[in-house]
Amino acid sequence: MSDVSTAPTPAAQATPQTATPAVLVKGVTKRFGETEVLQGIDLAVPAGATTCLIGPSGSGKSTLLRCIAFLEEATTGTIAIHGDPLGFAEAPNGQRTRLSPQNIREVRSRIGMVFQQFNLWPHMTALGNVCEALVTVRRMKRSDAEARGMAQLRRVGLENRAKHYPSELSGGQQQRVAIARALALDPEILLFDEPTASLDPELTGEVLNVMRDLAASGMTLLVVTHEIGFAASVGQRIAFLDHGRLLLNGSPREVFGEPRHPRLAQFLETYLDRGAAALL
Amino acid sequence: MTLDFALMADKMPEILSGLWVTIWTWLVATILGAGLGFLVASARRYGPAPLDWLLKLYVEVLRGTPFLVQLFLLYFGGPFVGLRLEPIPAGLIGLTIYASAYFSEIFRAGFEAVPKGHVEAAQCVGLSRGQILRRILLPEMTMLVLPQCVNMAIILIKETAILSIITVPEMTGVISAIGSQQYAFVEAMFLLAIFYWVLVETCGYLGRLAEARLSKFRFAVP
Amino acid sequence: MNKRFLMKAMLSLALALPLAAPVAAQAEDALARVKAAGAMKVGTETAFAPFDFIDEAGAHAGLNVDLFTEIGKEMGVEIDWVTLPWDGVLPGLEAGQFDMVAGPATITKARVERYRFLSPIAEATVALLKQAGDDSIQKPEDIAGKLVGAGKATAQLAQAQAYGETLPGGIETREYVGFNEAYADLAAGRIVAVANSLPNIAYVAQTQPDVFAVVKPAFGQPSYFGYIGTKKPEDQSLLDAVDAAIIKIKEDGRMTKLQEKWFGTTFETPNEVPEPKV
Amino acid sequence: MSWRLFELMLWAAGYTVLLSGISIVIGLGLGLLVCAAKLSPNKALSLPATLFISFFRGVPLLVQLLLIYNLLPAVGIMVPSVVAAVVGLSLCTAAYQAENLRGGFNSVPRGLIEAAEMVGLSPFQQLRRIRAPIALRLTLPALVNEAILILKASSLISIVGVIELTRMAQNLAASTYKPLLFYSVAGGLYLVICWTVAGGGSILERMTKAGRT
Repeated sequence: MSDVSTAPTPAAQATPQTATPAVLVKGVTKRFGETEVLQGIDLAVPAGATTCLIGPSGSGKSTLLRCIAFLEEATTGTIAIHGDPLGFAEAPNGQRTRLSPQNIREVRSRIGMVFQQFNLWPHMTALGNVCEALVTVRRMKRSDAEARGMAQLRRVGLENRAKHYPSELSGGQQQRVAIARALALDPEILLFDEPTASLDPELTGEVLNVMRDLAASGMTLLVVTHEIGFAASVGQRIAFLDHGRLLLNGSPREVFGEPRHPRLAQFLETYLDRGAAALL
Repeated sequence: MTLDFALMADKMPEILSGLWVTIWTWLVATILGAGLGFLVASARRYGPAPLDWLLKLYVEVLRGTPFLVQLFLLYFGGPFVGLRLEPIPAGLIGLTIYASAYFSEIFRAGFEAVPKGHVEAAQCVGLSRGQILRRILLPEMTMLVLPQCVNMAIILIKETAILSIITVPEMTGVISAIGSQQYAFVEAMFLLAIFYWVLVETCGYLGRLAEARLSKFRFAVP
Repeated sequence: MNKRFLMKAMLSLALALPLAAPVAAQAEDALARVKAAGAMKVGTETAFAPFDFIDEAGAHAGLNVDLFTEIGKEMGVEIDWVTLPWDGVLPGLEAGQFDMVAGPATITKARVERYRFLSPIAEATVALLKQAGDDSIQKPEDIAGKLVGAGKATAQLAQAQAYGETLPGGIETREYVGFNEAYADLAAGRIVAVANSLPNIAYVAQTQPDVFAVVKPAFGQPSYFGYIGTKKPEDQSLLDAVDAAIIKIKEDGRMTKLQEKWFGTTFETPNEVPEPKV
Repeated sequence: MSWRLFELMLWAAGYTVLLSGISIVIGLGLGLLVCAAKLSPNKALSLPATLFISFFRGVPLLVQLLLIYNLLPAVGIMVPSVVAAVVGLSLCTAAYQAENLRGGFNSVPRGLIEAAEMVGLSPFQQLRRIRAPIALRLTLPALVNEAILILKASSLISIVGVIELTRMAQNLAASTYKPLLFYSVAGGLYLVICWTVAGGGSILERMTKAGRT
């Protein structure tokens, strides 16, 4: 768990990427009215590895992911992407200042996000979804964007569905298009928010396979998931959240191995899918 | 009783000109009303809170009073505050403002109906606010609200009949005047009923056609 | 609960239809029917001062109200007023919605062919009303090429249009649901004149001398105002009775008093309906 | 404006509310019938219902009213002004309410009906105990909306000789030469009426929602 204590390295210093965490979460709390969903999270997500965020429903893991993507604003604390602050900059005296929308968009464009509900835009084809940001944000020529989009669709095995609208695709296919959409912008980090939770069991496999390939290719992935089997086999780091606190953070062996933290044991009992037990 | 439509046949040029006035005033008011309604809905969504309250009052007042009264106020009350409009501009402005209130509510619901996740997905790939409005919200909303918009357009076809009361020479005014001249009152009403019925059903048919064409864009429910 | 209500609604509809039907179905003598009911239904519009209008207290007033009160006394019946826009009055009469029409209506050739007129009650010769102080209109011909308003489906409108055709450049006309709207538009300056019968515009100009003025002389053919009934055989007995009452009122001087009250002047009207010139 | 004239306006507003109210209630009953006919598998019932809905939604109320007032007597049905107004408003709103109700019936979840079937409710019992109550509750917002639309549409019934709020304002505007004042007052009274109905509607909705799962 040494990563957690690693001091943030200023981005200006040309340290090797592996030394600077891909995502650094510092003292993040999140309050919705009276309820404190996140109660001071410190987490470093290493670059080039897959980190899985697990925990019971309501533990705050999705909120944490959304704070990292700056879809939610943390009540206190800061987020840095490869050392660059996202949303708020912190002065040495702890004072937070809001960064410009321009800056937020810039830093955020280095993150890709895959949602539980896919969130494909229904009025655009699969290819249209993938190319949208390339054309409107990156100002690429449409033909170049489409070539790149097709490549991404090929990567998720859907080049023959490019002209289909989301309503004409299965859930698994939609989620793979959503992954291609995120990949098209060449993100440094890919965030997954329970990517298979809305899928029928027979469709989760195709999505998990794509994610496995991505993990194997050395991308930085941060995955919120209920698929403990996937987390245990693909995740290189496991972070366990409970009641808004980060209880455990380490390699699968450290986290799942004996002796287990009592809260984790309880969680696994409730949530563990039977097949995964063998993997641990 | 017998109906004699031959009396009406002689007046075809006048009747057609009335029909034309009905159609173009309707089209202009519908398009301008939808545009203004969209502006109102956008301002209420993105503008400051006081503007939202003000526009809410605008919408509720227009939706809570009959079009006829609004038109009377504009046309007959207007000159008392220095606003002297000719019948056709008054009719167009009145109908546009009236329509904008209803359209703004349709669009407001449309904004709400676009899943938040679709906007978040756009934020995540770096689209700006304007781009999100233009590229994501507007097109998605259009297909969500199309049926209600067609409905409103149909209501507006019928509301144009009221413009005859401020002497706009549209179909109701022209045909009922001819009916009075020729003492063919019932024939005139029949003719009007048929004309409006055909207009409304045509509009409804075109709307359904458009909906069918857009249906493949409908939401894929995960 | 809904079902019970539905049953009631259906039952009452089912009952109402056959009950309503015979009223018009049998051609009952109109006078007998009115006497039996003790009331005569008279259709009119309330935007035709000084014959029919809503006074400043919100009550239906005018020469018609007074005159029909007298007629009612003569006949021993009450008067039930049905008021609607003028372009709905004649259709209503033809549909049998009322026993006769007050109005009054200008006696014209076309109307005489279709309706029965009763003894004339006033002059109806058409003249122009202009904005007070509008120097551009000194005589009727000055409306050439200009926009003139009148009530929809009125004889005054027809006469204005016919007169316009005799002027160089013609005139434009605008048709209003009622003369009140035309007066309002004249005051607002959207039109330059309103064509209406002399008694009407004289009254309007007299009540609002700051706003309106009458253009003299009258441009229209001399014509008269009369009340209207249908030519249906079953209606004639009633119309005869009303006609007799009107003539009696004229002869015993009550009419002169009413004219004095509402027009500020009196005019001779023939007892018989004269041959219309328009 | 004197108190006497304001009283007249209030009286006319009351008349507007009365006639609209009666029309809404009759229209709801008639709408239920038309809706039932439209949903019937029997073409002899559903086709006339479709035509009814299409006609009364496709023709301006102004024209409908004049047809009723001037045409029905010609075929031997006497309709006094008030009756013509109420019949016109009722038929018009019945067409709209039938469509609203149809929407309500169609959005009763299939599963609820299947569940009723499984516990042995007869088709009529299903209608009475399950489908109708749920459909009516689903239709309530549309019904409130429709009530407001009819209140406003009633501004047209003066065309058949009924003096309601708008006509009263028109009369008084002409006799006092103060159109701005009287049309504003009429508008204000319509607002009070419509907002009251809308407020009452949302209270009613909240009350019925409490019984919802």
